[in-house]
Amino acid sequence: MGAGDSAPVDYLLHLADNALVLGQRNAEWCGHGPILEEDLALANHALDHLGQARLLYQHAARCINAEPAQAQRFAHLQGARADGALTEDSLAYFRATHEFRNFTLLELPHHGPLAGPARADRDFATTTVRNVLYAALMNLWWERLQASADPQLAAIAAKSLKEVRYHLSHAGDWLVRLGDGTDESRARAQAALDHLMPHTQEFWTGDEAESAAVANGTGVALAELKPAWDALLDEVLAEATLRRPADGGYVTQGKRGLHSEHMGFLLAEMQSLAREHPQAVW
Amino acid sequence: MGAGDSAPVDYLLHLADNALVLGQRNAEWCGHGPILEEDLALANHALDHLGQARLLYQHAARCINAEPAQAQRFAHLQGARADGALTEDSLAYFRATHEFRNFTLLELPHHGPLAGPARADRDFATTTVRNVLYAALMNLWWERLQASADPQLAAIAAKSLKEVRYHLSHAGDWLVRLGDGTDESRARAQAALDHLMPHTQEFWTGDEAESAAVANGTGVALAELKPAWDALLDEVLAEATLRRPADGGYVTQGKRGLHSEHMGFLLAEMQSLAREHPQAVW
Amino acid sequence: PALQAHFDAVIDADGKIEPRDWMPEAYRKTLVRQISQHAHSEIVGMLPEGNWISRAPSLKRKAILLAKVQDEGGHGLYLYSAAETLGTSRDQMVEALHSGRAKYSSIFNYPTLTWADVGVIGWLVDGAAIMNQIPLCRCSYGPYARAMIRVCKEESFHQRQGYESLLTMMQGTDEQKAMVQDAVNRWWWKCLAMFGPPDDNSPNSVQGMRWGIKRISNDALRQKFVDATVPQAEVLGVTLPDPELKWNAERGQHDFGAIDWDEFWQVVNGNGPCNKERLATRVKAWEDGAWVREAALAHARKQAQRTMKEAA
Amino acid sequence: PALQAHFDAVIDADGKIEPRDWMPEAYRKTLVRQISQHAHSEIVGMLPEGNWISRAPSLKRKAILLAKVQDEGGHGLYLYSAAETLGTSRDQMVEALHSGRAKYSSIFNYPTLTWADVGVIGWLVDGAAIMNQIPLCRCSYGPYARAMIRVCKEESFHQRQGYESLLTMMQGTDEQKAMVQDAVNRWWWKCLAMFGPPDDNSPNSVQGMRWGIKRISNDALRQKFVDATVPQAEVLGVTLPDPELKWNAERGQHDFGAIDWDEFWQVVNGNGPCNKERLATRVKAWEDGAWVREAALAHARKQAQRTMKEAA
Repeated sequence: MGAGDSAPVDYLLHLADNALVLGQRNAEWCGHGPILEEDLALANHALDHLGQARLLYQHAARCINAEPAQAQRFAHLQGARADGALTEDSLAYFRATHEFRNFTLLELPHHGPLAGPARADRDFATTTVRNVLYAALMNLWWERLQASADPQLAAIAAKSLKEVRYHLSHAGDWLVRLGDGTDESRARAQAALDHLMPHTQEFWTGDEAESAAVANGTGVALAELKPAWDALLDEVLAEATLRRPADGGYVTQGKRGLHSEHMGFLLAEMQSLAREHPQAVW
Repeated sequence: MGAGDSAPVDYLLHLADNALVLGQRNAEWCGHGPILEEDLALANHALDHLGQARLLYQHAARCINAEPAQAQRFAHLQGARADGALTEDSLAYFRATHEFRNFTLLELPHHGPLAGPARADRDFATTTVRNVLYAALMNLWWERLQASADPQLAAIAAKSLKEVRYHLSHAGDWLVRLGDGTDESRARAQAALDHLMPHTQEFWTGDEAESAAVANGTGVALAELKPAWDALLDEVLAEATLRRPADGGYVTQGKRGLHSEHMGFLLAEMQSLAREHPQAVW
Repeated sequence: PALQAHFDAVIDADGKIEPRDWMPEAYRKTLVRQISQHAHSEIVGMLPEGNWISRAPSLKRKAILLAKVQDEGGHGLYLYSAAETLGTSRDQMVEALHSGRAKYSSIFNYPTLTWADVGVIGWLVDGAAIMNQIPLCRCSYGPYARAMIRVCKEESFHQRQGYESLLTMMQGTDEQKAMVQDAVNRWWWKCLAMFGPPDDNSPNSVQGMRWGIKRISNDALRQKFVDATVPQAEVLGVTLPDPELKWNAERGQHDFGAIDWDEFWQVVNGNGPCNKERLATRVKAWEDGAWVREAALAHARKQAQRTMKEAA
Repeated sequence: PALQAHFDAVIDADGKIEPRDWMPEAYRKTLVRQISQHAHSEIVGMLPEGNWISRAPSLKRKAILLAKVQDEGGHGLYLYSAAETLGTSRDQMVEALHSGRAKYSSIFNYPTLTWADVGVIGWLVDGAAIMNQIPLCRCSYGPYARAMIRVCKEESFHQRQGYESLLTMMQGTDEQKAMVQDAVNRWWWKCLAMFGPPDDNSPNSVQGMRWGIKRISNDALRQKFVDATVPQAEVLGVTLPDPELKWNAERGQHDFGAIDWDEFWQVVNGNGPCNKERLATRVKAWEDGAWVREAALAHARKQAQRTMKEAA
């Protein structure tokens, strides 16, 4: 456990992909929000996540470029290289769906369960519940990562923790307004919670990237954070007068590259222009 | 006017792009239709349009490959070539938004006017009205193109005419059911008609491709078809007890490559996989 | 009793029971359940494949896929019609599906993650379905048997097209080959489970066989499928993800590994990756389409009244 | 009369009128209309640029664009607040926009067809807006002037970023260069029209100048904009699509061609490419969000009642 070891590339990509994908989803509200102030708040959250993603991808790119085995592993990503080296954009715009390591929770559209090509209105309750579930996790995770043996990751964690404290309080306040607002808002919030909660099981399942990060002191076993996350969640759900759904159901595996049908569509849109001009600099 | 002249490439692309884009839109209902039989009918229409598009693109590709100036013009389309020659897929999957020559009417999502990234349910009335407006045109247009000096185009016209007669009668029957059904269905049909009718002004404006086609006997000046189209439309609208909107408003220019904000998203999705593997054969 | 005897005689003679014939209530109920669930499977099955219509990577493949999905919808129609001959209605069957009382083939509770999944579904899922359905062409209930004959013909065509699509990819780029192998890895075991639990765990099968509805046991069909598919995989150049899969000269069949029945039952019982999404999508299509169906009804009534007025 | 004299004196001395000051009703009404329409422009203006957030071709550009659109929303907020000091409410202003009574800058009635449009909007649309707005920093109405100072600072930053994005593209691939030139061709004339009709066609301008709201004439601003932009275009390497554009040494300014005012008025009056789409999108966001606003209200009331109960 050498001080200054980098976190495993896949661990960094997991963190980065989480931030990018949720940022992409939250940014979709821009110009379409229920209240102008909330349009701006969601844009702000999206910017924070995008900023986190950029720092993490840049760090991951440096690690990949510096290690021949990793460079070989990502040699097929030819787009957006700078003097032959991988960049943040190579990772964000030129990986395929199965190479993304975000939690499935974060890629879902802003509505209840539907197949990939279905079309429906965006639902603010879904957005709010998701943001609470994830921000609660990140509060605990970034907090621990401040002590990462990877100094870049520790620095990113310190910056991100400040941001995500605000995300949690803002989204939590909204969850309380919705849960303890009108009958309609409570019904929507409860439905969103029932839909999204099973997707949080994936937080706790661990995987090879997490084990490798724990092993070299750069990462955290998320299962250790579950009791505190449960406590955070129970507190806000109680205030929101919402019922916590029972555990169970399918455990998603987005962090292993096994996504929902929605991820392909998200990336098709996000990557479309960059892939149309793979050698261009923007 | 030599017998056997090919229609101008841009004229063929206009016809092909119309068919492809409308086929793409109609196919979106697959699995989501209001009645199983209608799911299948729309899939059938989409297949017909896709078939027409393929024949037209294949013909256009042959014309382009055979003429050095055209080959140069499309030299930047490197994807899906076969032994260096342009194919139907090069044209469908590797052109950019501004290179598509379809009427703007056909690229619109299945709902009322909204900006590109907005999300809303699909509306069957919008689909039905659009299909009537376009099928009425194609009945008249394919009928005239049977006499095209371009023998391939004439053959495609003969085949397509049979298909589009059925499209018009099927969509027309539905428009009557919706217009003369319930108050809700009439309101939706009228709203769709009010939204889409101005997009038909583009049918009659003529352009360089049409003029060149008329000049060498391969094409038709659509403005000549307007009285018959008006008659067809007035007949079905009367039976549907719908009010024909007054003329006027912005005249779209999709056939000149100036599209709505929706076209970019349609193509991003449609072309995503092919562009991810530009040299692959499928 | 005389009716029962006649019924039994027809069954024993491998004859056909037709809609106007007497049949035991249990036979009718079983068939309504089986045929309607078969229909539901075709309809729900349009979704995982329909997921790739808009992104098909060539116009030829887009057309093939669209035609396939359209055929599946058509199969649903035949089957709903066949079930209606037994005294149920489309609305009742759809309501049973949407409420969760009726099931559909659990293979459609998995997501199609890549374009190669479409080809693999054609090759393996349709392949397994055909193997299940060919015996049904000799099913004792006439309308079902005749529907099955039509369905099998079209599905054989689909299977060949799916396989051909994979063959093309396996002769293509490294990414295409990897995509196919990855799809095979994800779908193989799920397709083996399509034949249902092992014979010693399938109580319904016995009665099904007594009635001439089920002709061949689950395990026997599964074995046939494996034996037919292994050489196809070799031609393709893909590895089936089973280290225990090998030819057993003594048996004259392939040995293969153990299926994860826990996972299978979890998914059948609602805990698969796409169960909620599939059903919610069908429910939404139905609910969103209510105004359309109401309009058609309202218009038909108006037309009927006009006709009566004119006749008067 | 004494109040009017005091008001006139402040205006003549280039002083500030504040919310608590007396003002002619016509002055108040004009400002409510102008400030609220300025706010509406910022909000509606989020849509053409927001169209490209999800597809921005690099993470850096995505962040820049998202921040820009967020700033524009923020400008809308400042301006709605400034307008509210004149006795109107956000709900009233939004209702006026949604019903079509209030307008927004017609430049946002055009579609953003390519990524280069985003950079061109930053360079030319924001550039024109800044030219219009800098004089407003000296507007006689205090809250509006102060809002304008904040807005101009941020918009100068946006303009530089848009221009920098174009500079990068113009040093890039042939496709990028063509994309930029095409965007310039489509937007140039529309940006010139942003300054409004020629002075001899602008009756409102006279009163606006008398009240210290409008400081410089439409034509003068337009000329300044052309003169500032021509060298910027040269640095970029794009051709402004006006064959009559040339330096006039005698005037010490650029001559330029005739604007198509018919097209401008058509679009202002509702017949542009995106008028219906822009407004419908804002109306939908408002209507779809009603349940959210109601929930916030309901919760606030519940909290207030709890607080009162606890105090009791």
